[in-house]
Amino acid sequence: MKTLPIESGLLLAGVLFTLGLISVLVRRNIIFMLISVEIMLNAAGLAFIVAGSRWAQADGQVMFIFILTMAAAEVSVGLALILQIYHHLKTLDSDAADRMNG
Amino acid sequence: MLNSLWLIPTFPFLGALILVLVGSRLSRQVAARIGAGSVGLAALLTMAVGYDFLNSGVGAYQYTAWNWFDVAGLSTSFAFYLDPLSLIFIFVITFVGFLIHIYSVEFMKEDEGFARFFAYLNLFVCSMLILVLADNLVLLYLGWEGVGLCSYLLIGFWYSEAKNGYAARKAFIITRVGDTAMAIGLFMLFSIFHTLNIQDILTQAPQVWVAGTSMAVVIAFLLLGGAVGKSAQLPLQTWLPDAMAGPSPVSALIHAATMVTAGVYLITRMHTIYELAPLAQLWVGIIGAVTLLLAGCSALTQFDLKRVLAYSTISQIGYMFLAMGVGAWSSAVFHFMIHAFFKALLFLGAGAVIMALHHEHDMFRMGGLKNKLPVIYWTFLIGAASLAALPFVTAGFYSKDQILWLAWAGEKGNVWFFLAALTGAFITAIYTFRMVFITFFGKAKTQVSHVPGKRITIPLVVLSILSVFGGFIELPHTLGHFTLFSDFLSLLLPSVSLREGVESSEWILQGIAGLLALTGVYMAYVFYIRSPRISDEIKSSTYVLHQFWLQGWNVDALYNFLFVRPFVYISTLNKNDVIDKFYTMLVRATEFFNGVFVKTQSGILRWYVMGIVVGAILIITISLFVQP
Amino acid sequence: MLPLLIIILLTGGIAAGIIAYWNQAACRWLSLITVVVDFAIILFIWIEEGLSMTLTDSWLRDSHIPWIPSFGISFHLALDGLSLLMLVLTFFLGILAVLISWKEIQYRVGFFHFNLLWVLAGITGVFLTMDLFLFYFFWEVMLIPMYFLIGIWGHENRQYAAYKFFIFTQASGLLMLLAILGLYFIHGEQTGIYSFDYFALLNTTLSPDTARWLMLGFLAAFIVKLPVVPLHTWLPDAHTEAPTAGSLLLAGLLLKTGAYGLIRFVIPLFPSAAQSIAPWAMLLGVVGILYGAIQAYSQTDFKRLVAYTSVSHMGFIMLGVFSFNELATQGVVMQMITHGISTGALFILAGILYERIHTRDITQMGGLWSKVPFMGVAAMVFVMASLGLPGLGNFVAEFLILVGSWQANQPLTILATAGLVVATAYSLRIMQKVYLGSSMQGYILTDLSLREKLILVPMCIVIIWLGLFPQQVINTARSTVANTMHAGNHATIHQKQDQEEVPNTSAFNTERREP
Amino acid sequence: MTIYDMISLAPLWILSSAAILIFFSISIKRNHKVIFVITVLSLMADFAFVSTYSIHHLHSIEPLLVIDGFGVFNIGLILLTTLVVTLISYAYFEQREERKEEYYILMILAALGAIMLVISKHFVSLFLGLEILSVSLYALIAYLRKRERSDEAGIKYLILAAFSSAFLLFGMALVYATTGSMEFAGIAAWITRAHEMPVMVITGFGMMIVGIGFKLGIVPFHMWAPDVYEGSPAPVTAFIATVSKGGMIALLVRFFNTLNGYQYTTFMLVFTILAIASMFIGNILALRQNNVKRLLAYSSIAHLGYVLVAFLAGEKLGMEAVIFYLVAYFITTLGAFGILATLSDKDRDAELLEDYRGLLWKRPLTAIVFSAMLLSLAGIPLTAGFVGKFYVIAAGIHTHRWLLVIILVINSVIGLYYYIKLIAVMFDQKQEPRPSQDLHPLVYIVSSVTMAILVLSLFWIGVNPEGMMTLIRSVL
Repeated sequence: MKTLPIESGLLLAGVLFTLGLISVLVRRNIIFMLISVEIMLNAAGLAFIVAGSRWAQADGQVMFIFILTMAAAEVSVGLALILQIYHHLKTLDSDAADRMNG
Repeated sequence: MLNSLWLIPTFPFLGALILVLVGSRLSRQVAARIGAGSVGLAALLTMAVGYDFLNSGVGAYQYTAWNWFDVAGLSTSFAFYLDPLSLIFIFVITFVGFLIHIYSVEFMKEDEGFARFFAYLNLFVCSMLILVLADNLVLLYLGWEGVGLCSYLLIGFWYSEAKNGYAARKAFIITRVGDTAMAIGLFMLFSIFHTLNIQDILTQAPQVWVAGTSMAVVIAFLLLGGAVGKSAQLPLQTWLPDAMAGPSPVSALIHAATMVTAGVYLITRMHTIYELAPLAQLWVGIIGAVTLLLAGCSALTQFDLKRVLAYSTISQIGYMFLAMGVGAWSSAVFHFMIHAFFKALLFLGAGAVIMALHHEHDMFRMGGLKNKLPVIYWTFLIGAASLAALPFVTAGFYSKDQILWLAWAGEKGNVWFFLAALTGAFITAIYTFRMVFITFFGKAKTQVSHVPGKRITIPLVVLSILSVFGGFIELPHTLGHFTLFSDFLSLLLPSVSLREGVESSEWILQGIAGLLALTGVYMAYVFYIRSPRISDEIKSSTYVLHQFWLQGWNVDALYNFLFVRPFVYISTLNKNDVIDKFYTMLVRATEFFNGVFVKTQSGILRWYVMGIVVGAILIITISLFVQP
Repeated sequence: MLPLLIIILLTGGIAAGIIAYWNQAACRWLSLITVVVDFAIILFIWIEEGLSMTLTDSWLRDSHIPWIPSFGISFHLALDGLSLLMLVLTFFLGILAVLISWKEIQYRVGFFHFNLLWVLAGITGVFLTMDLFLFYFFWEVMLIPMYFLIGIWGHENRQYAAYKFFIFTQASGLLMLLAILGLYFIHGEQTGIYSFDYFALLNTTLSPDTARWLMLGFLAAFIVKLPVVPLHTWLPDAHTEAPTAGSLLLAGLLLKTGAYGLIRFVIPLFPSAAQSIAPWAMLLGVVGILYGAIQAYSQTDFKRLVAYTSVSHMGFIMLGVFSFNELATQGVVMQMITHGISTGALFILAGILYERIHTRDITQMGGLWSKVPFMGVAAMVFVMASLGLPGLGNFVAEFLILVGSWQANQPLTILATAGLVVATAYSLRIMQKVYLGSSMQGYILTDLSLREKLILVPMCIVIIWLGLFPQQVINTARSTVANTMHAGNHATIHQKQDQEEVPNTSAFNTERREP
Repeated sequence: MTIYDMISLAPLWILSSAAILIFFSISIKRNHKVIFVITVLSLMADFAFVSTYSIHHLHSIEPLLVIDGFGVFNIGLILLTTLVVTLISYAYFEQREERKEEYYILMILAALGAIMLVISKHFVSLFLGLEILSVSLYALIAYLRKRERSDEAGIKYLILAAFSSAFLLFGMALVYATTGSMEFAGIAAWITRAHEMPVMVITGFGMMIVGIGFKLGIVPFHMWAPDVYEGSPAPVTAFIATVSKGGMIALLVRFFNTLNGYQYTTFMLVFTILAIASMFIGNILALRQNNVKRLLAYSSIAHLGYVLVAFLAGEKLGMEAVIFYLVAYFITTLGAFGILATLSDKDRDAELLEDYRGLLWKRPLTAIVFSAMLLSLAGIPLTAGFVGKFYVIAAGIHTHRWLLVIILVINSVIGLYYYIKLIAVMFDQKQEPRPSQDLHPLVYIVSSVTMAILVLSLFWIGVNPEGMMTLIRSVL
């Protein structure tokens, strides 16, 4: 079976990662930032799967499942916090949450 | 009796100690007894010791009290050394000192710092005795600085006036300049001889050095620095006229009779070095000659009675320096002694006048005191005659004549020295009698408020006797050839060898000198008694010169401009310490960075994310491009 | 015996701090007794050893307790002539510091005395320790309580002064720590024995470059403490703002730890490196003498003026130490003691005046002599001491230093001697502005109380005694000075031998330290 | 997995069971005291169990974990630290009305994550440990819901932590893709064989450094620190400053040593730059800070820089220094935040400089303990911080890292300023301190005893560090 070379897989993951990264930087809505971070995490997961497939090991996929689980946990806590913030600030603009500085 | 030598300085010291510690609780009478008595005891003891010394026939006697310090070969002790030279000095110090103490009892009787005054005066006598008795240069330096301290304390005795304090500080600081040179001289002496014992140095010096060695010259100049400071010679003479701010007995004792002649003592004591350093010795003479002229001119113009005497003192010490410059050591010492008598007399007399006239210092506001204060007038006149060196009858004639003669005839003498001395003698006569005439003749301008008592007159009388008869212990060839004084010192101090073919001219020179003195007196008479108009005309026609002389050749202004003002300016300018600015700058820089970095902590989440991204990019870039 | 000296102070400090909650007078008495006991002990040692003091046997007492063996650190205290003198000075001034604070400090008395005694403990440790780590330890320990003394009980600008003091000394101290560690590792790599012990490290062979860098580390700490221009700027602030006892301890003792460090560590540990920088060090000393003196002249704050005179006087120490001869070094030892007393006394006088008229501005004073003649006499004595009047202790010190430094460097000695003239100018200015002249303000003040006399009279006696009979002190310090000189001369010979291997015979008798 | 493996993992079991036990306990009845006691007892039991481990014990639970002396020591350290944090939490939460019981579960889970982290030798266990720790922390930071800053701190930490985790993961993936191993030893073996490091591996390690650096709070990944410190409850701040950072350092040491990273000048260079930047920026940022929590945050950035100096010094001495410094820093930080917690009142933490003005005269013991902690942070003798700094400098000089050491010294001096500033405020005599809340002496007994123990150990280690040094030496 002809497989894609590993570099292209990693490249895809890298592009995904960069996209996520850029959107974290440019989005101001906290929910979007959270989503962008999730994209980055999934990009990392993708990279693991590519790597795992290169070495024909299950490790990469195991790792991906862990990442998924973790991301889920993170998102749940995150959403709870975002709810709180919305409660306090009446906005989801992350730039508004700058009461602590200096 | 010799071994009680140490008691001579100890008595005044104890007197001072008692007066300092409990003086304020003693009655004036007790304080006076302690103050004058301790010096009196010292004077008596000096007589006894001197008698013993003369009879014992030893050339010198040394007494070690204790070892002061002993470090790596620098061994000094509190040791006293008695030889003819120091004997003469301690005699003058204790004896004149005692007279002045007696005088002070009356002079100071209404002053609230009575005990304090005697404490200082006793301390001075003690320090001065240590100075002349010291067997090593460190101890001498102790006495040297000690008298400086007392001079400071006594000039500023009436401390509530800032002017007096200023004069006192000036005196101390200027003499300290000289002392510093002297201290360096001591360091050099130690590094060459590995000892600071005077006799050891004097015996070793001729073995170590040949005449004219540069090292000897340098050391001689450095010691000369100390001497000109203490003795108010050029270029450090400016403090002495101001020092007249002190009470008159102080001027008499410290600034005329004893302390200011410490320079003469030092150079005479170290004469071996000067003989090995002809250049330095020549300069001693030059300084003396120039100083005696400059100070004489200044004395001509003064109107403060004590300032006239102050400039006259500078001028007379100039004579002593001139004598030392031509190697006439014993003449210098002789003139010191006679000068101590008549100058103390003059100062005490002046003090009595000033006291009688309610602290009036200005001569032109005195006048006509001849009849009102007869004792003072006569004694003052005797002193003045001695100062002016009126021929044959005054001691001053004999002592000064010797210097004049040797300045001309001595091996190291020359015609310039002689001319300077001669001119000086003429000027001396003028300003002396100018002073006498203005003060005692003419109309009375201020009422006499206080007639001096016995305690003032007796010292004056005793001193005037000495000012007349003191001279007869040393008479020149031409007039009896009696050489008691120089014989006494001959073991210690070499005599001057004369140039060839000058012996016969001695009487001519004496004649000229005597005539000049008399002419001077006559001129003073013309200017200030017979036709005062002339003196006024001269004064107004030479106003600039007059002011210039009055201000002591404006040396004060020069020094202010050159040293004092720049120093104070720099010091004040930098009061807040410019170096501190550097550290403040460091702090400012850190605070600036703090300000910059704090801006990065904006509290905005995306900014923080950016930070991480930048960090990541940096790390990866570095990792990729900085390969080992 | 030696650890006891420190322990007494430490426990005394804690006890005094606690007891003050119930009774302030008891706290003061307890502190006084604590220091007096230490003073008595050290005097006892001096008297006992003073008679049998000889050159070869320089270490009088030695106590050696392992502390952190894995780093070769031990609690090693030893006493020689120099330490002995310094300790006598420490406890003498310590007693006076307690006495002078008797009335002045009314605020948080317990904590004050705690700090006071702990400063003294730290200083005692510095003067005794023969382990470099321990030395650094004590060096730092004395700073904290001093910081508190300035920062809590000081004058208006105390916080700033306290910071400055602390940061300067810390910064330089850390550089010394670097140098100590550098020396430690070099020695360890050479011999395989890792030890901070002074006597062990003395024998370290160093390349000239390394030696220079390490020495500079040590030097940094000491010349900041001393202080040497241009590192002096903490001193005027600290001295001015500290309470009287603080100024007394700063001027009298803390500065001396710098001088002590130079003699004890810099010269013996790095003899040839020290020789190679000697001209520069002497130059710094002279700059300090003149700069301090000029600065002192224009100050209007009494304590600040005295502080700058300290800068000037400490320049003599720099000059003397780097002259490398016995005369100058003996002079340095004398200077450490006499300066401690004379400057300390001037600070005390400033403090006494401040208690009475609540100002330190000398332009506001004047004409005080007639009101407080006793104080005036005392002031006169110490002002004269400060300008180096013969007959007082400072003269002996400065004279010896200058005679010694003349052998080493003549132009600099001339400049230093010129400093004496400026010293006269500023010293007399003190007298003039404070005690002489006429009084402008109608101050009503009382002369010294009995307690104040008890402080100043002994100081007067000591300064005069040192001026007239300094030989006992010189004898006591002789063995230490000789050893230091030996190390220095050794280096000179060594340099001439063109870097041959160092002979095993050390200048120091190390046998005695083994228990 | 054998029985023996199971027993070796007992510390993890105990903590997990404790968490579940508390969970059930809460569902039965909310009782702060009981939950607190359970937490304390389980932590103590765990510690007691761990302390029976021989330090020469080395047991690998393939392929994820390894329990060796180093790990055991760190487990012990984490457990004790968590215990102390729990002890100071009790009084802190007692006066707050919110639900306080879940806090202890989260705390225990966070400790569990940290323990996992320090014994991991595999990317999977690393990741697991890290995330258990992180997720617990998100909740802990935002625990005080009524405080407005908690949620802000929480969300900032969450986004940034997840963001940096992504970097870490991506880096791991790259390394794994190239080397084919996620085990540290396997990676090390591959690199040794490969002679030259491929770009992928270097990039991977670089991205991993981002993740690690974030957790350590070193420059330039430090920006979260002040905000999170400020927004979190004081005990949680203490926990973040100690366990979270310490666990990561332990992992870094293990990872770097397994890889023998000291031979790669690239990474040394990167860490050197990070260390220098952390020291400077951390200290300078703290200079004029008036919020004590933020100040301590900046100071912790600098302190991690100091730790990196020891870390970079390497060799045995460097490792000893790292651990010793951590121990000293843990004690000090716990003490400082403990004081901060005891001074805090219902509404807010005692975080402003003004809250401390004149404290010495009002509560002398508290002030003295706090001063001792600050002096220890500044590295002044008699305190553990001094010996720690001494150790670090010694390690640095031993391997001739003069540049780092000198920068450390400069920074100690800068740092001194703000520590003293804080002390000076406490010793200020002029103003009276603001009237503060009523004290409940009984509640504070636990805290007071804890503080007493901390300050005693601070001085004990400062005066007699030999025992601690020997212990550390034996576990390495």
